[in-house]
Amino acid sequence: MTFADEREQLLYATLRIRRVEEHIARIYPDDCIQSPVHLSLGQEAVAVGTCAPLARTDMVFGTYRSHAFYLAKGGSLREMMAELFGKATGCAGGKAGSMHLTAPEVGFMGSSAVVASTIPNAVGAAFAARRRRTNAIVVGVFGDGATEEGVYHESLNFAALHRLPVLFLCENNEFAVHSPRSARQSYDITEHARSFGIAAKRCGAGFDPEVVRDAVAEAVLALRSGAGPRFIECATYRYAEHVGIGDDHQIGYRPLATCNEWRARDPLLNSRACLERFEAPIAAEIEDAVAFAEASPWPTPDALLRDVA
Amino acid sequence: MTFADEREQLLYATLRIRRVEEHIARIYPDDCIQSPVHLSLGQEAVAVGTCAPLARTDMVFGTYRSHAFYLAKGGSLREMMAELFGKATGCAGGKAGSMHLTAPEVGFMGSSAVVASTIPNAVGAAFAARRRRTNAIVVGVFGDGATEEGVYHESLNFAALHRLPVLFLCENNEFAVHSPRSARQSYDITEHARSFGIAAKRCGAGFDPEVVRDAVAEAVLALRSGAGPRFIECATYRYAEHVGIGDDHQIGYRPLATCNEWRARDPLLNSRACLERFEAPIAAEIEDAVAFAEASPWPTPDALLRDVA
Amino acid sequence: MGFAYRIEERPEEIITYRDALWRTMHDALARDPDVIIMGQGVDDHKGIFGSTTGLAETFGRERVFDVPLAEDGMTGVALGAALGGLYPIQTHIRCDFALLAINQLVNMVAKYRYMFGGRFRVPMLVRTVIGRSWGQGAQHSQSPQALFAHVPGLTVVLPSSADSILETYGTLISRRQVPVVSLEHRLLYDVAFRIPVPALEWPQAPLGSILRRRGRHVTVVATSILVLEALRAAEHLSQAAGIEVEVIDLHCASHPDREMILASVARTGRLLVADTSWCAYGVAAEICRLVCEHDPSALRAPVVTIGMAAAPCPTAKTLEDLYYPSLHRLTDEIAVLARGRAKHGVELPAEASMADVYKKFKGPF
Amino acid sequence: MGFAYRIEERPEEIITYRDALWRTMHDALARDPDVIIMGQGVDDHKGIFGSTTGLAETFGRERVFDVPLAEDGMTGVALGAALGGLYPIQTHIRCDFALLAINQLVNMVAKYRYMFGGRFRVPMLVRTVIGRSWGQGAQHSQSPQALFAHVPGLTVVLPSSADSILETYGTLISRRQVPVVSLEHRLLYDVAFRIPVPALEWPQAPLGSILRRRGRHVTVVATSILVLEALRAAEHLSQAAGIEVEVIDLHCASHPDREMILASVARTGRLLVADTSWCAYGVAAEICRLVCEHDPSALRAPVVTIGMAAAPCPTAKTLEDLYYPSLHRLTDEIAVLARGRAKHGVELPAEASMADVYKKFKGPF
Ligand SMILES: Cc1ncc(C[n+]2csc(CCOP(=O)(O)OP(=O)(O)O)c2C)c(N)n1
Ligand SMILES: Cc1ncc(C[n+]2csc(CCOP(=O)(O)OP(=O)(O)O)c2C)c(N)n1
Ligand SMILES: [Mg+2]
Ligand SMILES: [Mg+2]
Repeated sequence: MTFADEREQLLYATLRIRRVEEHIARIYPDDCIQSPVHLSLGQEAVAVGTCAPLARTDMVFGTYRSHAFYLAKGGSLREMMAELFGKATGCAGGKAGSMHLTAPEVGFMGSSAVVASTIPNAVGAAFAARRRRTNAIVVGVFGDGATEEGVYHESLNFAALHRLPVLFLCENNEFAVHSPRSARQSYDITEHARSFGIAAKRCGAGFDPEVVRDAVAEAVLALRSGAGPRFIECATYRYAEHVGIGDDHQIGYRPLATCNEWRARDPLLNSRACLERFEAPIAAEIEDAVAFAEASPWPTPDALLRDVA
Repeated sequence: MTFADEREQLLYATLRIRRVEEHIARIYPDDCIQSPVHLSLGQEAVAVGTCAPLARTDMVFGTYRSHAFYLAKGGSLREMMAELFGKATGCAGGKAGSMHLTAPEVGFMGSSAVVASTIPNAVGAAFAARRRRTNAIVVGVFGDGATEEGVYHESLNFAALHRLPVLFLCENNEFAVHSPRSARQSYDITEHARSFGIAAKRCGAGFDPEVVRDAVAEAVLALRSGAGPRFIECATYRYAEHVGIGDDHQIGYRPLATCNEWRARDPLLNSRACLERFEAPIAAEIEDAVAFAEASPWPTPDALLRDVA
Repeated sequence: MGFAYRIEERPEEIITYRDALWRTMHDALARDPDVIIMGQGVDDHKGIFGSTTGLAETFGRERVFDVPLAEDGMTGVALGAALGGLYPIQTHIRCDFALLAINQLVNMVAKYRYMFGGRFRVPMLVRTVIGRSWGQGAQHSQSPQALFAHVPGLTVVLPSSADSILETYGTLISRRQVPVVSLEHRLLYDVAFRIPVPALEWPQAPLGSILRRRGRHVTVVATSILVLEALRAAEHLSQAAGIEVEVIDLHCASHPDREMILASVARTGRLLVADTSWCAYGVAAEICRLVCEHDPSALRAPVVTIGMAAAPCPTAKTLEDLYYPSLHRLTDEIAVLARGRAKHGVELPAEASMADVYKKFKGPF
Repeated sequence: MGFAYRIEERPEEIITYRDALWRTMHDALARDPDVIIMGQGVDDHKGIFGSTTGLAETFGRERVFDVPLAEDGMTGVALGAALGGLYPIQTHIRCDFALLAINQLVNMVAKYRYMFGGRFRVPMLVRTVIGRSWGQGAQHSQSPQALFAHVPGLTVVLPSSADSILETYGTLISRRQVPVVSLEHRLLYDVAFRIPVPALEWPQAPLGSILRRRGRHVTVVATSILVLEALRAAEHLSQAAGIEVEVIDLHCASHPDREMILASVARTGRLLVADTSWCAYGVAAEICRLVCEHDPSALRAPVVTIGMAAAPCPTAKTLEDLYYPSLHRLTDEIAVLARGRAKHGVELPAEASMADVYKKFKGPF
């Protein structure tokens, strides 16, 4: 694929994730994907913008909502689709499903269904990278809700204390399942992070991969120079329901108006025409991945007790 | 006992605790107290100043280092001594030892040997007090080290979110066992607490019960008016080793000079003459408590499986 | 033993596990102003799979409220609230999340009464949900009753029916004595039960075990949803082969009815334990201990234990189906045990019934 | 079975448990630059009861470092560090504090390899200390091996001697394969052992169980410090009454040597399990499961189980002495089991030996 400029390239990557997830939503009712899915629809630009300035050897730790980060970091679409289908060719041999995607070959180190639980892992990987002088940096990705967990506090403190090369990347979509932040948090996320002595900034344009990329690129530079951990709070919006493929604006826990504001700023919706030429290749790639997943074998019974300890 | 003024009364209470712990240290080598002791020597004024403005129905939750708070809140000295001796007449029937003192009849609700673990309990008790309209307020006491635990973060957030009548009282003696704060914390304790939207202040004079009392009294007023949680960081100094009765300045993890600075400001050492008249009654009270403990019976075997569930 | 324990007479009706939960929650709030319900999402439209829906509106958001993602802290808050005179009901939509609260549960809640010489009680109910099936994976599938039941001071129940919910929760909440950890099975929520169940033998307290079916050939001690599986297997084996299975619903992992289990094993000589968790250090092990300490000579054959495979839970359906005990496997194992040989000649049930529920369940989670 | 497993030949010497720990820690750091030791106070003058003293000075504070009070977070950091190529050794001066890290240990560490289809390994060693005696109370006395061993993916060891430390830690650290949780007994630290122990039967791997003594009358499966107690009881019973006790050091709670235990029980027909924790859902239960699933008819008498009383630990010495198993009680129970009657007529040992250590121990904690 050739691109007119970097922005186009970023938008392509964002569109690709959007189309992959839309396709997942389309085929989900067929039960070929037999695991809960937490879609990133609306949040793709955060993943693309974050991963853009990273080297392949840099590491990312994610959450159950990691389709976007897995793909943005360079994880194989075929292996992801096969994983969702529960096939032996999946990125985790069918043991992970949608919630535990992994692609260590490109630095996507794992994702967890227990909120906040990979945050200290990212810090530990940063500790190892520094100690082993690999020059790698690590990104810990988490939602606004994760900041309420005690382990988040413990992780920020340790990272700041040891000036570790870790970027804390908060995808703030203002909700944890159906709970607004006001029902859960007494603090401002960025201000709170600063109280640990961590250089923190807010990025309001989580819909724009370029803006996110710029913010992250600046942080990555600082991280590589050994300046200690960084923090970025990215405002974003989840179009779909928390888990599953539906829309849930009719329920009333969040107003459709807000959604429409975000849609109005979404470059994938605004730049439709410029992105048109990417649709066909993306569709072909998705078709290929689905075909690969469909044709792949199921894990065999011997896998059940393999790799336990 | 009659007092010339409030200050004298506070100093008397502080001296009483000092002498009790000195006595404990004196008899400890005899093995009559068969449990580890974490002395508050040097920190007594924090407990006295904190408890002075509290009503009997107000509640305090403490730590394994709670001789001072137990006594300051009005716990029976006899029952404390008996508890340390492992006797059936102890405040917990001999099951608690020094680390789990309790005196619910005067609002001393419990103390835990797991660092930070009573902090959310204090918050919960404050929730109950508000819900049941008892007008009671609750104090959660903890050391500087406790602020590193995740549950501390969770507790601050919940208390602030619900504007609960709880005072977070941090006894900052700059050490957790032998570790200085600089090896453990990237944040300033008071600033960090403020990031939760909690009104927080520092009290540098943890050696002076009157200064502490004034700081706490102001907070208690605010708490009773329903203004939400308060935070006080009290600077203090532990004269003895972390656990046990010895001095450990010779080891070198903390300089004797600092200790001497604190001693120089310690009113119990400076106002010796004015406090002289209290020595005899205090000594008599201690003697009585020890005699009570000695004369008390051991718990009987049937206590072993009593009160489990 | 042998007499039916009832806190109140109830008319016969058909009610789902979910509705039984909802009714229990509702009635607790209605009866006692000190009851509160706290948990992530308890006040949203999904209301913990329908078990708390609308209660915040009815009883107020001061009593039924959402909490931050802070399992350990919120358990500590619940403990403190209990000390302050409230009866907190805390929810975790997955048992797995209760593991974040092990410090408060094990080091504090379980010990608060004893450690302070009996000067406090901390009555509270921690409701957790076992999240089996539909690709839930390694972290949304655990059933940690053994972790709690190992620790003196915690009462651990696994209600297997609407009846169990109504009786046990009702009594525990109204008596306000002990801290309870309950494991509710997600796949039971949709199951309807006829109540009162014509129970053969009810425990005299909300704790203890429940004799669900009498039989002279094999004793099955089962937990949670496996009680239903065991009853189906028993029905099938009775009709297909005249094998009579005695089914004991363990119900309370921390306080099993030792006498009931031992008496049954003494009669049948054959024991199978079917538990929702891993066998090692689990219910399977604990029941073996009870038998071994009492009279192992009562066993006329080795004990068979059935639980999750000794691994984390994989998501692929092909593996997941092997991972969890199935009706098929349960029936087969009981037949082997009864007949004393692998080639027992008993026709197995079509892979229908509960297994079907598992296969078809896709949420909501 | 039957051949001695050794990673290296070592000259005979007498060494304390503490010194064995220190030497293992030292050698691990010296051999492999990727080994780190992290824990509260590992770099202070007390150095985890002397097991890490001076190592920060020798190997640098980047490799041996103090950590904040943040058990769950630090375990997560260790996991991440392992993924990043280090071999972290994490310490908890009390097992009880590891309960704050159960989420990372159970939901993450135990599952990281399996959950991601074998794409990662997380070799690490979590050292925890069982803090028995001298009024440690309810929260400094637990021995949670069962909580860890219930969960597939964790390897759980309880080294009972200097030899076990040298062999097991040495091998586990140099092989860097699996995450291990170890429970070290505080009261063993001061005990000196002659090594290599003339072991009768060593496991072929650092896991498995160790046959410590042969005997034909009673099989004792013991853990941690109770192995020493069992050996003393065995010695006494042999001399005083000709009762020959076979002592199996369980050693690895997650991977007991099933064959060794079953073969022994098949020979003796009598089994006593002595564990440092509670019996319910504990080692006692698990060993009963192994026997029950294999051949309960091998048991010629009910199994006897000995552990902590079913309560939190009280501090009063009078109660504490009843709370923990004593040499006295152990000897008595074995004699009852061997003779088949309570009035066994065997003289019990003077309440000396290990019990004395317990009584006299007053720290440092
Ligand atoms: C420890 C834990 N508690 C609760 C849950 C249930 N849960 C799953 S996702 C979620 C919301 C998390 O919100 P946030 O961190 O903002 O991420 P988002 O889903 O918005 O991307 C919750 C509460 C969980 N998985 N883990
Ligand atoms: C959760 C937990 N981790 C570690 C310990 C071991 N420990 C006991 S006291 C202590 C120091 C706590 O320091 P701080 O909170 O400042 O209180 P201080 O002793 O200075 O009064 C530590 C680490 C513990 N008891 N609980
Ligand atoms: Mg969110
Ligand atoms: Mg301190």
